[in-house]
Amino acid sequence: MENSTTRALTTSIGRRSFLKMAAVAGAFGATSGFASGNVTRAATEEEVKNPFPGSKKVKTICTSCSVGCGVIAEVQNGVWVRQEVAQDHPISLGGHCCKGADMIDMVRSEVRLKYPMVKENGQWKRLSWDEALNRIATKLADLKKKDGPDSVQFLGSAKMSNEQAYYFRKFAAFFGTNNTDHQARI
Amino acid sequence: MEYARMKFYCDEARCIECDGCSIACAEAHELPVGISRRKVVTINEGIPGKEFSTSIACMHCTDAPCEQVCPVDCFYIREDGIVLHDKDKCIGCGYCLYACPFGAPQFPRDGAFGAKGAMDKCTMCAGGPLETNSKEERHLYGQNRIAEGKVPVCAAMCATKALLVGDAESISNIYRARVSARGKGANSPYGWDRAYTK
Amino acid sequence: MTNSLGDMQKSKAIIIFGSNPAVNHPVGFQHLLKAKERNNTQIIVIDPRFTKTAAKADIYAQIRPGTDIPFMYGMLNIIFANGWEDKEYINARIFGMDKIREEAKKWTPEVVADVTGVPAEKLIQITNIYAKNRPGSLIWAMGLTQHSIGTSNTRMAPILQLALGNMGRAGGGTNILRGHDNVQGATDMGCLADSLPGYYGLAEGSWKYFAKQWGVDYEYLVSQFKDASWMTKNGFSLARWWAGVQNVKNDEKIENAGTHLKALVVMGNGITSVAQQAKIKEGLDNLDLLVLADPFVNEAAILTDKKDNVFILPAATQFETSGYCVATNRSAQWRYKVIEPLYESKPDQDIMFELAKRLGFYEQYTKAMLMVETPDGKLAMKDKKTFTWPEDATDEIARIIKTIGLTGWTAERIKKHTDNWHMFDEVSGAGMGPMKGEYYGFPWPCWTKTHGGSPNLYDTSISVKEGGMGFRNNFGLEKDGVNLLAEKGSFPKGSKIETGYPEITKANIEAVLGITLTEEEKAACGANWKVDNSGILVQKALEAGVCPYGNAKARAIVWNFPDHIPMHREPLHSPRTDLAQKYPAYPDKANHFRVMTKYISIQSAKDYAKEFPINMVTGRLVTMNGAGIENRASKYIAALTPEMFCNVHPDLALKHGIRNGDMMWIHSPEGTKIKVKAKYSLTVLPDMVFMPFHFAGHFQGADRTGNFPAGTKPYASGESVNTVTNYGYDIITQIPETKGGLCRIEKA
Amino acid sequence: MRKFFYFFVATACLASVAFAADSQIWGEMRIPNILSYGQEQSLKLGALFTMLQNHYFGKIFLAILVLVPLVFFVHYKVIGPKVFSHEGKKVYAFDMFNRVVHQIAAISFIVIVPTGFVIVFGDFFGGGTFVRLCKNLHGIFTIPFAIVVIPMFVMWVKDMFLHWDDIKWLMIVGGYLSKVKNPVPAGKFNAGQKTWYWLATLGGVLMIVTGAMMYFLDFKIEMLNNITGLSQIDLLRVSAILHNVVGFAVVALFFVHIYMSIFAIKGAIHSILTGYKEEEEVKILHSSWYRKLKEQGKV
Repeated sequence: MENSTTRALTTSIGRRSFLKMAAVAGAFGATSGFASGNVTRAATEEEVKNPFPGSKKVKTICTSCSVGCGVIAEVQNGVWVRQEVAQDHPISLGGHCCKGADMIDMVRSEVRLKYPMVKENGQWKRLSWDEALNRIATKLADLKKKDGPDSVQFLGSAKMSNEQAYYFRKFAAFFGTNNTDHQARI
Repeated sequence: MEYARMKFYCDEARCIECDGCSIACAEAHELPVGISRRKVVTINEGIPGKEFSTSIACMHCTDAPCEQVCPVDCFYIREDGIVLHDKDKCIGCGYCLYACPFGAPQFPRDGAFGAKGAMDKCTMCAGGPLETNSKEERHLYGQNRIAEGKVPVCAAMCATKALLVGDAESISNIYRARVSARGKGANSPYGWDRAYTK
Repeated sequence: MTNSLGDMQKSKAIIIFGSNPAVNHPVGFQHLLKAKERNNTQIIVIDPRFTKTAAKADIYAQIRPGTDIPFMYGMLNIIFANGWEDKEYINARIFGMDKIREEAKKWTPEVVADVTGVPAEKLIQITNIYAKNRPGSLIWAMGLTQHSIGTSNTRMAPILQLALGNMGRAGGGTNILRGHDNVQGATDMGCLADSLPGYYGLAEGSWKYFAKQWGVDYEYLVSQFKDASWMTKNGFSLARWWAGVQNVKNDEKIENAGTHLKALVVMGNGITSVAQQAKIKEGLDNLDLLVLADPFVNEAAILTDKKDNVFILPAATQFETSGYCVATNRSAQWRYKVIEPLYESKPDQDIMFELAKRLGFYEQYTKAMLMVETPDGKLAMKDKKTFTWPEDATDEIARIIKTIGLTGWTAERIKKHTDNWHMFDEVSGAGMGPMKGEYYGFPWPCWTKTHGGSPNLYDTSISVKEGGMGFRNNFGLEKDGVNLLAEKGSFPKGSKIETGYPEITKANIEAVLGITLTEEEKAACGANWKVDNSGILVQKALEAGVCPYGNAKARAIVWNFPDHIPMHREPLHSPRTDLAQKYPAYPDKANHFRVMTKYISIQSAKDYAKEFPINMVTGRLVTMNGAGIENRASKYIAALTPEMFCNVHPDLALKHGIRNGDMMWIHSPEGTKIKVKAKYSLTVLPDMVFMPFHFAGHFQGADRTGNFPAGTKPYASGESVNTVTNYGYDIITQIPETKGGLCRIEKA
Repeated sequence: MRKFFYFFVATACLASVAFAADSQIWGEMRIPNILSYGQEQSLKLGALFTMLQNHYFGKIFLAILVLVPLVFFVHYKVIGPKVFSHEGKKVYAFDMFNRVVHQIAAISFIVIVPTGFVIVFGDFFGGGTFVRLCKNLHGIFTIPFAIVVIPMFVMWVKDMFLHWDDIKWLMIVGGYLSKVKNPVPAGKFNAGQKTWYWLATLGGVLMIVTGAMMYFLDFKIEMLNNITGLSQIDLLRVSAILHNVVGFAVVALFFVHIYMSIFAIKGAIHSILTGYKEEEEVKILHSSWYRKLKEQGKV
C-alpha cells in the first residue's frame, strides 16, 4: 500500500495510530495458524501476493538431531529461498531449535567446500573430480595389493541417509575389510 | 469493527533457551549478524528452582513507549496492535531504546564516526510501510508473513511452543489453561504489565 | 528408544540419566514438558551438572560422574526392600533377577550416598516417586554410555525398568535419545566394525546370506579380503583406529591382518570430536593417504601436519540428495531432495560409485539394487537395466534386512507417510483417516509390506499385527536349567500360543504354530525367519498372532559379558582412589577391535586425584551438534557461541586466580592441554568443569585455522575438548570414556 | 600541549568506536542492561524519560524558542539597545588566542543549536534524510567544541569566580531594564557572562559526554558505571534526560548571548572579532574592571 493512503488514514483515526491492513477491504481467508481465528486481517489480493511467485514447497527432514523434525523448503527456480514451518508434522509440530531453524543457512553457507582439493607439499591445490577420484582409487588399489585391504580404514557417517550408510558398509565389504565404523561408536 | 490485539507471550515454564526463535528470525529476515530482533535469555542460571529462560523481542505494547518518545514520529501502530516504524523516517537517535522496557530496538552501525543507522526491530513478521511483499519491503523490514496469512516465524518455529503469538485474549486463555494443568500458580510474567496494558 | 517422544506424554514419571534433552533434543523435549501439563508427570534428572533439563525438572540429583550403577542399585535396593517391584512381571518375563536382588542388597542408601555423592534422603525420595508413578519412562544418552562401564550402565537402566514392569508399556520403556539425525539408521545399516547391516553379525553364515542377497558368490567376497578369517573379526573402531596407523607411538599391540593402517577414507565424520585428539593427530600425520568427503572442510585436514595426499572432496548435504533417515524412535522418514548439489559438490553415493568403478567392483556392488524376491523364495532380476537412486537401494534394504523387521520399509511406503505427515497423532504416532492402522514412519519392526510398524517395543498389550511383541528369543531356550522363554500367560494379545515360544525357523514352525506347510511352502522358505526370502515364516507367524523372533525372557544376566550382571567399576581416572581400589576396572583386554585396550593398568598406575583433582564433563550445546563444523559455518549460529569456553564454578576459578572471561589451561593426565576461555557458571559444582565438544581448529594453544583453504574457514573455531578427555574405553563397544575424567586447571 | 589535546580527542573518538565492537547493549549482558520499568534494580528512569520526552521536552524547547526571543523583542522595542560610541578609545580585551577559541566554539554552537532544534522537532520536518543529516551534524560539530572547551575554561577561569559585584549586578539585572547609562557593577565579565561561561564550559562538557553516550550507545566508561552503579541503559536514560534539561539552559542562555552581542549592545560583537572593546562600553557595563584598568594606567 502506498504511503499516501496510510497518511490519509492516519489523520482520520488519530495522530499516532493507523492501520495498514485492516482498512483495505476485501475477502481473505487464509489466516490459519494463529492462536486465535479472529485475527484482524483483511487484505487485497495484491497484498497477499506470493513473495516468491512460482515457488514450490518440498517436505524434508532436518539433518541436525535424531528427533526428526519436519522441514518445509520453499524452492523457486531451483533456489532454496525460504524455510517454511512444518506446523502439522507429528513429532515437531513446526518446532525447530536454532540448528533446525538454520538449515537453509547451513546449505547455502559461504564457507562450504566448493571443489575437490588436494594438499601437495603443504599447499592446497584445486583439482577436478576425475583427477581426484583417479588418484584416490589408484592409491587405494595399490595399498590393497601391497599391504592388503586391512591397511585402509573407512569412517562413515550418521549424517548419511540409510541408503548411503548401507552402501558405505557394503563398500568396505567389497573392498575387503571390516575396518569401517561411524559415529554410533562415540 | 473490533480488532484483535496481536501479542507475544513467552511461557517461562516451557522456554528452554534453544534459541530457535532468534535464529529463525535472523534467518527468515536475513538480518545482518549482530542485529538480534529477538533474543533468549536465562536468568539465575544454575540456581535450582529459580532458573528460567524467556525469549524477548518487541512486545508490541498497547501504549508503546517507543512511539511516545520518537522525535520524528516514525512509529505507527496498526489496528491489530502491531507496532511498526518507518525506516526512511527514522534518524537513529536511540530514544526508543531508552524508552523500551525490553531492549527491543536495534541499531546497526553504519557510516562514519560509528553513527547509528536506522533502527531495526521485530515487526511481528508484518513488514513495514512499503509496498507489501515487495523486494524493497523485504530488504528493509524482512518478510511480511502476516500479509501471507502466516504466523510470525519465531512463534511458529518455537521448539516447545513456549512462545505464543496471537490476539491477547487467546494467549491469556492458552496460558491460563497451561497454568491450571500444571497446578501451580502463575509467576508474574516478564514485562506483562507493560506489554499488556489495556 | 523403545517408545517414542510423543509416547512420553503418557508417562507418569520420567527419569533422565545423563541426558540433556532440553539442549540436545529441544523439539523432542516439548513432549516432556507437555507431559508435565497433561499428567503432572514428575521429571527426575540425574546429572553431574545442573542442565537446562534439570532447570525444568521436579527433582534433581547431582551425581558424581561414572556412578550411575550404584545409584540404580540403590533405587533397586529400596524397591526390593519395600516390595515395590512388579513380581508377576519379573516372574513371567525376566531371567536372572535374583542375582540383581542379591547385588542390590549391598547398595544401601548410605553406601550409595558415599559413592555417588547423592544424599540418601534424595535417593529415597526419587525412588519413592519413580516407583509410585507408573508407567515411568527412563531416558538416557551419552551420560550413561561414554564410560569404560558404558555397556553395564546401559544394561542397568533396563533392569531397573524391568523390575518396575515399565518395559513394553505405553508411557514406559527405555528411551535412549540418539545423537545425529540418522545415527539410528546408520547403526541399523551396520556401518560398524563389528556387524553387517541389520545386526547380522560377522559370522560366516551372515556373510553367505549377504553374498547371496547381493548377487555375488561368497568366494568373490572372500577374495576381496585377506582371507576368510578376517571377515569374521571386528575391524578397527572410530574410537581407536589411530592405534593401528603405521609409526604411531603406541605400546598397545595391534592385530590387523599383518599390516598397519595406511589410508583413511572419511565421509561425513567429524573426527575432531573423538577422544584422544593428540593421538588422532599423530595417526593422521602418519597416513599415506587421507580422504575427507564433507560439505565443509573436515577439520581433520586442519589438524594434521601431513603435507601430501590429503584429499578434501565436497560432498553434498542431505538436502541435495534424497533418501530416508531413521529418527530416534526407529521410525523412517523420507528426506526429499530440496535443491541440486551446490558448487561442484557430489552426493555421497556418487563418490562411492565412482570409486567402486575405479576399483573394479561397481557391477557387483550395485547389482542388488536390481534384484527382487519372488514368492517361491528365490531371487530374480528386475526387468530394468539401470537402478534408480535411492528408491532401488531402499527396496534392497527392505528386502535384505529382516532381523529388525525392515521388510515393510519400501520407498513407496515411507514416502507415503512423509507426504501425509499431517494424518498422524502427535502422542501415539497412530495414523488417522487413510493412514489408519499405521504408525508414523513405521517404527521397526515392521514385519511385512502391510504391517503398520511397532510403536512400543515388547508391548504385549496389543497384537503382533498391531505392533505388539514379547522379548526376543536370541540366546537359546534355557540356561543352566532355567527356562529362557516367557512363562505361561505372558504373550502378545491375540496370540495363538499363550506362553513363551522360540524364534520361528523352518524346522520348528509347524510344531510351534501347530500348522502344516505345503510342500511348495516348505521348498520356498529359508532356514529361519531372518534369512527367509519367501516371507512365509513371518507371514504364518503373524497370522497366528505370533512374533517371528519368539517370545522369551529378558536377560538380567548376560553370561557372555565380562560382568554377568552390571557391576560398579570406578572410572579409570577416578577422583576417589579409595573407591577405585574397592571397585577396580576390568583387566586389560587384548585384541579389542584389533588393539589392546588398557583398563586396570591405567587405573592403578598412579593416584590421579592428587595431581588432577577436578572432574571434567563434556557435552553438547544447543547451538551445535557433533564436531560442530556445519553450525560453526553458519554465521547466525556462530554468533551465538563464537568461541570455545569452559564452565567453571566461581569458587574453583578464584582459587586459581581465574576471573570470568580469562583464558585458562586445562591439563589432562595424558600430558595434553588446551587453552580456553573461563566462563563462570553455577551449573557445575566447585570440583568440576564442563566444556562443549563442538569446537576444533585450535590445538594445544596453537591456532591452526590458517590451514583452511581460502574461503572455507568457519565463523567460529576453538580448542577441541577431546584433546584433554582421558584415556578409557568401554569393554564391549569401545566407546570412549569422555564423561568421567580428571583434569587440572591453571590461569593462562 | 594543544597537540597532545588533539591527540587525546582523536583517540577518545576512535576508542569509542572500538569499544562499540564489544557491545554491552547487544551482547550477553543485555538483560541486566535493559531493565524493565518495574524491575527492582531499575531506577524507573525509562518511565521517567518516556514521560518527560512525551509530554515536556518538546514543549519546553518550543517555549524557549518562542518566549526568549519574544521577551527580547519586547525589550528591544520598549527599552531599546544600549548604544556606545564607536569613535572613542578602545580597550584591548581579548587576545588572539581568546578570539580563536571563542570563534571555534561559536561556529560549533551555531550549528549545534539549530540542528538540535531540528532533532527535537523532527516530526515537524518529517524525519528522514534532512533530520538524519542534522543529527549527524549535531554530533560532528561537537568535535570542534570538544577541542576548545578546555582551553576556553582555562583562559577565562580566573575572571569568572563569584564577586560581590555580581550580586549587585543581578539585583539590577545588569541595568538592562533602564535606558539610563549608569555604570553597572561588573568586572571584566559580568554576572550574566559568568553564568554563561560556567554553563557553556561545565554544562558543555556534560552535554558532550551525555551526547557522546547517546551517539555511540556503547560509549563505555566503566568508571561511570562503577561510580553510579547504573547499568549502561540507565546511564543512557540519564544522559538523555540531562542532555535535554541542560539543553534548555544552554539554548536559553545562547539566545541571550546572541541578543546581547548583536542587538542589546550595539556593536558589541566587534570586541570578539577584533579584540577591542569601546572604552565607554567598558566604563558603563564593566565599571569595576574599568576602575582597575585605570588604576593600572592601562586606559
